[in-house]
Amino acid sequence: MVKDNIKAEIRNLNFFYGTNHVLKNINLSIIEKKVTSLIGPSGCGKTTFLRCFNRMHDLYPHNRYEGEIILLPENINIISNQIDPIEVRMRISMVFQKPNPFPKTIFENVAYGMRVRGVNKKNVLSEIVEKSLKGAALWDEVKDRIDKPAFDLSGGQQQRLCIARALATNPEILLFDEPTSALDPIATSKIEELIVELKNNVTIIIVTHNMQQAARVSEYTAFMYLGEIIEYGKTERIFTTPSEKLTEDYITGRFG
Amino acid sequence: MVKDNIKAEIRNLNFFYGTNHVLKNINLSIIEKKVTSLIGPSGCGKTTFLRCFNRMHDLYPHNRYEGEIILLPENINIISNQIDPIEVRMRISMVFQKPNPFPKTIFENVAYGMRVRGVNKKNVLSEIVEKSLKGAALWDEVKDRIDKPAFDLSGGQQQRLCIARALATNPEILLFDEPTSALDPIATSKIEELIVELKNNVTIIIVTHNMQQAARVSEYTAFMYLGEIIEYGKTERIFTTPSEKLTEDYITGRFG
Amino acid sequence: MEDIKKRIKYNKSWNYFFLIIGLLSTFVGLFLLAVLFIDLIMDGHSRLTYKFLTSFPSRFPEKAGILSAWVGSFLVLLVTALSAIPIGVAAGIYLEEYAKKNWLTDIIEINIANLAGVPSIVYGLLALGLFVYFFKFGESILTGGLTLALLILPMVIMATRESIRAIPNSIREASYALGATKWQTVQWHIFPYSLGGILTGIIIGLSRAIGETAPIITVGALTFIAFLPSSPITSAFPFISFEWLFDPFTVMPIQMFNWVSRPQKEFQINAAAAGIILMLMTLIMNGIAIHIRYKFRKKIKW
Amino acid sequence: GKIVEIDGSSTVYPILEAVAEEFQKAKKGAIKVTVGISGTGGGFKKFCRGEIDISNASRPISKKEIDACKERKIEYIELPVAYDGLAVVVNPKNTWVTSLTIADLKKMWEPAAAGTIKTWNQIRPEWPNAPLKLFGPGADSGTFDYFTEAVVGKAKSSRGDFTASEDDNVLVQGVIQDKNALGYMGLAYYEENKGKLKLVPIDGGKGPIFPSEKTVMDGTYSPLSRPLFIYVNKDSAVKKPEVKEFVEFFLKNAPILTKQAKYIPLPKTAYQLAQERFTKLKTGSMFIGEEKIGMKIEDLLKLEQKSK
Amino acid sequence: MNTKKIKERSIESLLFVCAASSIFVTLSIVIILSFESYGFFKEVPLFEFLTGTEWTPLFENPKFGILPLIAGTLLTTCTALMVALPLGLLAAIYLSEYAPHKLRETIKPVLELLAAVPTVVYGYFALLFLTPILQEFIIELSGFNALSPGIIIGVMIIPYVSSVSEDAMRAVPMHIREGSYAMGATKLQTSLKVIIPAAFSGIAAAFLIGISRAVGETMVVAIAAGMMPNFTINPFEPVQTLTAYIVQVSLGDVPHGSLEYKTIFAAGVTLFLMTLIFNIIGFWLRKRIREAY
Ligand SMILES: Nc1ncnc2c1ncn2[C@@H]1O[C@H](COP(=O)(O)OP(=O)(O)OP(=O)(O)O)[C@@H](O)[C@H]1O
Ligand SMILES: Nc1ncnc2c1ncn2[C@@H]1O[C@H](COP(=O)(O)OP(=O)(O)OP(=O)(O)O)[C@@H](O)[C@H]1O
Ligand SMILES: [Mg+2]
Ligand SMILES: [Mg+2]
Repeated sequence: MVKDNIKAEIRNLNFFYGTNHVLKNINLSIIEKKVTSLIGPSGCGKTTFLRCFNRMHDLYPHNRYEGEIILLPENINIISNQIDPIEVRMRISMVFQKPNPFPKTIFENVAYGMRVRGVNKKNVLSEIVEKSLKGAALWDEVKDRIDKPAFDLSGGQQQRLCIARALATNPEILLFDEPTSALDPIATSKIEELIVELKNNVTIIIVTHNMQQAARVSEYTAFMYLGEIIEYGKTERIFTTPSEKLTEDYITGRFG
Repeated sequence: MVKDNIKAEIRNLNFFYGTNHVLKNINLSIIEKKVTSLIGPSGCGKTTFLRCFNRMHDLYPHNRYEGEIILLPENINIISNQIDPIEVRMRISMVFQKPNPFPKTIFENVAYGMRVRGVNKKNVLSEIVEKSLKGAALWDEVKDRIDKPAFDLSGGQQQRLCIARALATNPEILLFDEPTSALDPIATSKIEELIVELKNNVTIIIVTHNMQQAARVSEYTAFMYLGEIIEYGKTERIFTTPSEKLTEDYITGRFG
Repeated sequence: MEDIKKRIKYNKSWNYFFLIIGLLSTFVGLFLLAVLFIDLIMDGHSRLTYKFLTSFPSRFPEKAGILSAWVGSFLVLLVTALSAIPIGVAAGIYLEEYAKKNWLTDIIEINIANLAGVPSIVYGLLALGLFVYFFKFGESILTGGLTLALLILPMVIMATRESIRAIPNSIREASYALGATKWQTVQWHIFPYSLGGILTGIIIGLSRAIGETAPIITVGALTFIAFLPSSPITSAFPFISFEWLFDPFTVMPIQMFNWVSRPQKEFQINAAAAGIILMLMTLIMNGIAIHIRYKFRKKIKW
Repeated sequence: GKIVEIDGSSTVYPILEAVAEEFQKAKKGAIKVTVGISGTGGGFKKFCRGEIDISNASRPISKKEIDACKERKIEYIELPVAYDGLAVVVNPKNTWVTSLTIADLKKMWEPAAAGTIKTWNQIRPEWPNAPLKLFGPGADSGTFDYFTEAVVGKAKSSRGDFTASEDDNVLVQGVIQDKNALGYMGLAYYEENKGKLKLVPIDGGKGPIFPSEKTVMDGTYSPLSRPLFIYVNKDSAVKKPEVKEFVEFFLKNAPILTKQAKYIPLPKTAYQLAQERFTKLKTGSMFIGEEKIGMKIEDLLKLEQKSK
Repeated sequence: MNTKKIKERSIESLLFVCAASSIFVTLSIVIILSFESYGFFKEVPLFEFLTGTEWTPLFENPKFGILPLIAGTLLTTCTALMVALPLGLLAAIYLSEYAPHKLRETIKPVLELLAAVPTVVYGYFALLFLTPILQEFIIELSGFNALSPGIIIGVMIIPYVSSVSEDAMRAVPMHIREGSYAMGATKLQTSLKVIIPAAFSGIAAAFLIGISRAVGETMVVAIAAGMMPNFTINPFEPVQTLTAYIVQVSLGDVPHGSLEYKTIFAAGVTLFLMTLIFNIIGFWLRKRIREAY
């Protein structure tokens, strides 16, 4: 067994929506090339936490970070003001809860990240698009209609398209915010399989409200409640022998 | 033990959003003064089914009912064209997923149903408002600020206010659509207690995505999938020995 | 990594370049507006006195004032408001809350969208044919007011619809779920909650109407008027008179237009002064509209 | 309330406005006067429909208008009230034009000139080959009618491709802004913009003559000077005392008020004759539906009196 | 129960009548315009009206070719659009994507003031302020011309273009924008590559509203464009638009029933039909964006 490298180290992270203090003093390590899942009741701050990683909060005014998210091995604090959020986003990609393809063709959706990076050569793009779609297990379904609008795909396909889009730029960390909550069981299991495969190459953090899903796909699990990390550890242990009463109440469905 | 009376009998109910056939041939009995819960994965038609009971679908064009929902003991089909939806709604109240108080005072929110019925006497209203707020376990928290805007209440209080509003008109059936999904654990358990108490006086149907909640509050459970009722029975039995594979997969978190 | 950094720099320099272009484009218009206003003030400030507001027009520029013009504008707007608002708001409510989707409501909807884009001068032609010649209202305050009412009717309808649309469906559903009828829901919820937006739309419509010239010219109101319309309150029973509706009138922009076409230079100064007051009126009305929008937005947060 | 309704020529408007203002002041607001600006033609059309009491006109009533009035049985009293001269102006930068003959003007303005006469040197070869830009009042104005009649020989007969405006100030502006412009307008508009326009003397056969109070009054500035009129509805004059009062007030104060309005008053005797005409309720036109270009009003009135 | 129903019914009917009154307005427009212009076309053949290149209806030998007025209208409209479309669109992008919330909320109403300035004021501004300035640069520019009022109309309609385009861009759901930013795109890339294509029909609708306004604008051209029915495509020359012609004749208050009176209705019909087309296309486009999200 390989030694677990740390990919990102969160230190004393606090986050504020204006005066609303939503993340409270979070300390956590994200292990490289593993899946870490975040669980917790609605409104506990999972999405907020996840969006810190690619500085999504910078898009809206009045949001404030405090503390550090150290990206290894470079040892840079990705939420510091000195760091350009665009650079962070180029290295850390995100897949959202609702599939959000652009109103463009399938090809252009996947190629978008490369175009943003100034790559415009058709043959380079074609290659990357094919590779990414294969990586997202979508290639076979769309290879004949790569120039059709992405909106014509089903919900599950759209979500896989968004994954392909994220993969195309070779991110170091991939963030998933409840990626299957809008999908049917078959699409869900496809995406779960995909996540399990992807972790060979990339570090993954996934937010989910489905505890079974967390159990199925992740090696590590963090349980959040009211903006704090209540418990963190190997997924197996969290689900079998939680050390906190709150965690237990939550995973046995006493609330949430 | 008293004999279980049937309060409503659903026969061959089909429902269409335009051409989208969402409810398929539903047959079900709702037992009087018991809690019946509807569970099932997202998009299976739970909300749609619930909203048939008080003809909420009449508010939007192109919606079509087929079949019957017979209200007993009068034996009237509440989804028939002959029946005035307003009459139905006066007898069957609803509490929504997101608390939706009116931007008025707490008092006016609760009094609204009576005002609609033409009751405007201040003392009559006061009495009913107090009774309903007590019934919704909210009286103590708001009695000093009954004339303040309802928007100033917390989410959980707002949801109980909506329950009080529904109670004020003495409905025969009370519909709940994921009433706690936007609330924190404490508010959730308050509302669950309330539901357990309420069933002494009123028939309750509740939609929930939290299976533990269904287990805690309801006597009967129906599992829906893709617009059909897959299994229906005593809650205990559904959760311990489901007879259908799909039900089992769902309640063990294999999907959804 | 270095490549990427270079790329980001390149992308960002374009981004900043565009930021400046966008900023400039936004401010070009505002700059022109400022120039225009300053130009007017430079020309007209010397005539901005109390007397200017309380004098009738005169052939002596220094004695001339805008009394009959602003009273005329006020009365015309009154007629406009009284006729356009009830009909417009009612129509907006009908279309949002009542109308079933069918060909008739479709037609009404397209029709209103079209009316909003019909040039104001065409309304002038309509008024000329309809009010002046068909109903024989003459070139009266009534005709002027109704003409402008036609003009702002679509604006009122659109504002009403838009602000009704902003009310979340959950509020409607809550009301209906308690057994309320449509009218009860409209009366107790839809109308009060959308009032802010409706008022805003109405005031903006009226502020447009006050500056309208073309349709008023078409109905033939270019006149020397050095008196006020008859009083709406009389000393004899029934104390209220509607005679003023049929009185001839002039309005601010027409008075301004009239002065501008005089040979004497001093009248141009009067015209500029009238222009300033006209612009102040529209500014104030727009300010009120913004204020109302702000207040209502603060009061009701969905 | 009592209202005297007046409409018509924008040229005569300043006089009527002055009279209305003073009259209302004298009556302390007991009588209201409205003065519209519909143009001479427009004024007559309303007048002959009986919509107004007085129509003011910068030319005599035309044959068509007489018929229209007859049809509706509207009788009118024609009263001359002042003189006006038409000023022909060019841009001050125009160095070549020193005077114009009526023939020159005709060449520029006749309908046949449309699209063909485009440069100054087409009028006189010694003038530069510069585009000729024409400005004139709109086709519904009395000034237009009078000018076309005096220059081309037939009212409303004009080329169409010139810049027209009902607003004489806009014309002034047009000529000021364009080196190659030529325009015509009421003398008052020239007087107010003296520095910015160049007045052109007109040669009506007796050598170039500048318009001025003197040349207009004594008839030497011909044919571009004209009398201005009001037409009073006889019924109104008889049945509405306020109309009668207004007209009498007008004629009594006309010498001062017309001057204040920058027009040229008629000789004293002419006003007396007009007053007589009004008192006697003498209807019909002295011009029998056509203009007598260049004839002095005084003579006309006298002539008429004699013939009776 | 029954009286309640009757009350509901009668209120609904009353409201319906109010809504239908808009149809009545349109019908009156159509009836009056077509009635009066029917009289016109009885005397003037439609062919001559549509193909004639001379418009001198008030002269001794009247000519009734509408083309010069249409040319004038198109000329001022095109000039206006060349100002309003780029500026309006750029301003919309700036406001929707770049401007901080506070700034946007302040600028938008101020920008709308551009459309609230009385058009008479604009007219004289074009004639007395802008034209002399332009003449400094363009020697061949006439004192009256299509250019200067065109520019002013362009400025005047900026808020129509910018506000509807901005609405359309902001209607693009935030999650689509986030998708782009999450890929490391800048604001400019997001605006150009994602937002504008997504809001395309709304932007087109905004343009159509702008066109319709520019075609219908009256006082500015009546004052500054020269009232000269000139069949030309040169914006430096004086022109007359359909609207300006109507005003010109109205200022002279032509008598009810005469052929001159009917000409303004013939011009009015032409104007109405032109804007009708733009309005209806714009309506469908706006409807499409509303349905898209
Ligand atoms: N833009 C915002 N401004 C202010 N407060 C916010 C904002 N977005 C979220 N919040 C608040 O922050 C808290 C955390 O929200 P967040 O969306 O991170 O929760 P979550 O755990 O993802 O919930 P869910 O499971 O429902 O998605 C909530 O209380 C929410 O109300
Ligand atoms: N207004 C509508 N028009 C057309 N289809 C609709 C409409 N509302 C819902 N649907 C579809 O009907 C199906 C059932 O929807 P419904 O909201 O009843 O599901 P649900 O079981 O309540 O789901 P959830 O747990 O997410 O609330 C879904 O496939 C949905 O897409
Ligand atoms: Mg979330
Ligand atoms: Mg639901």
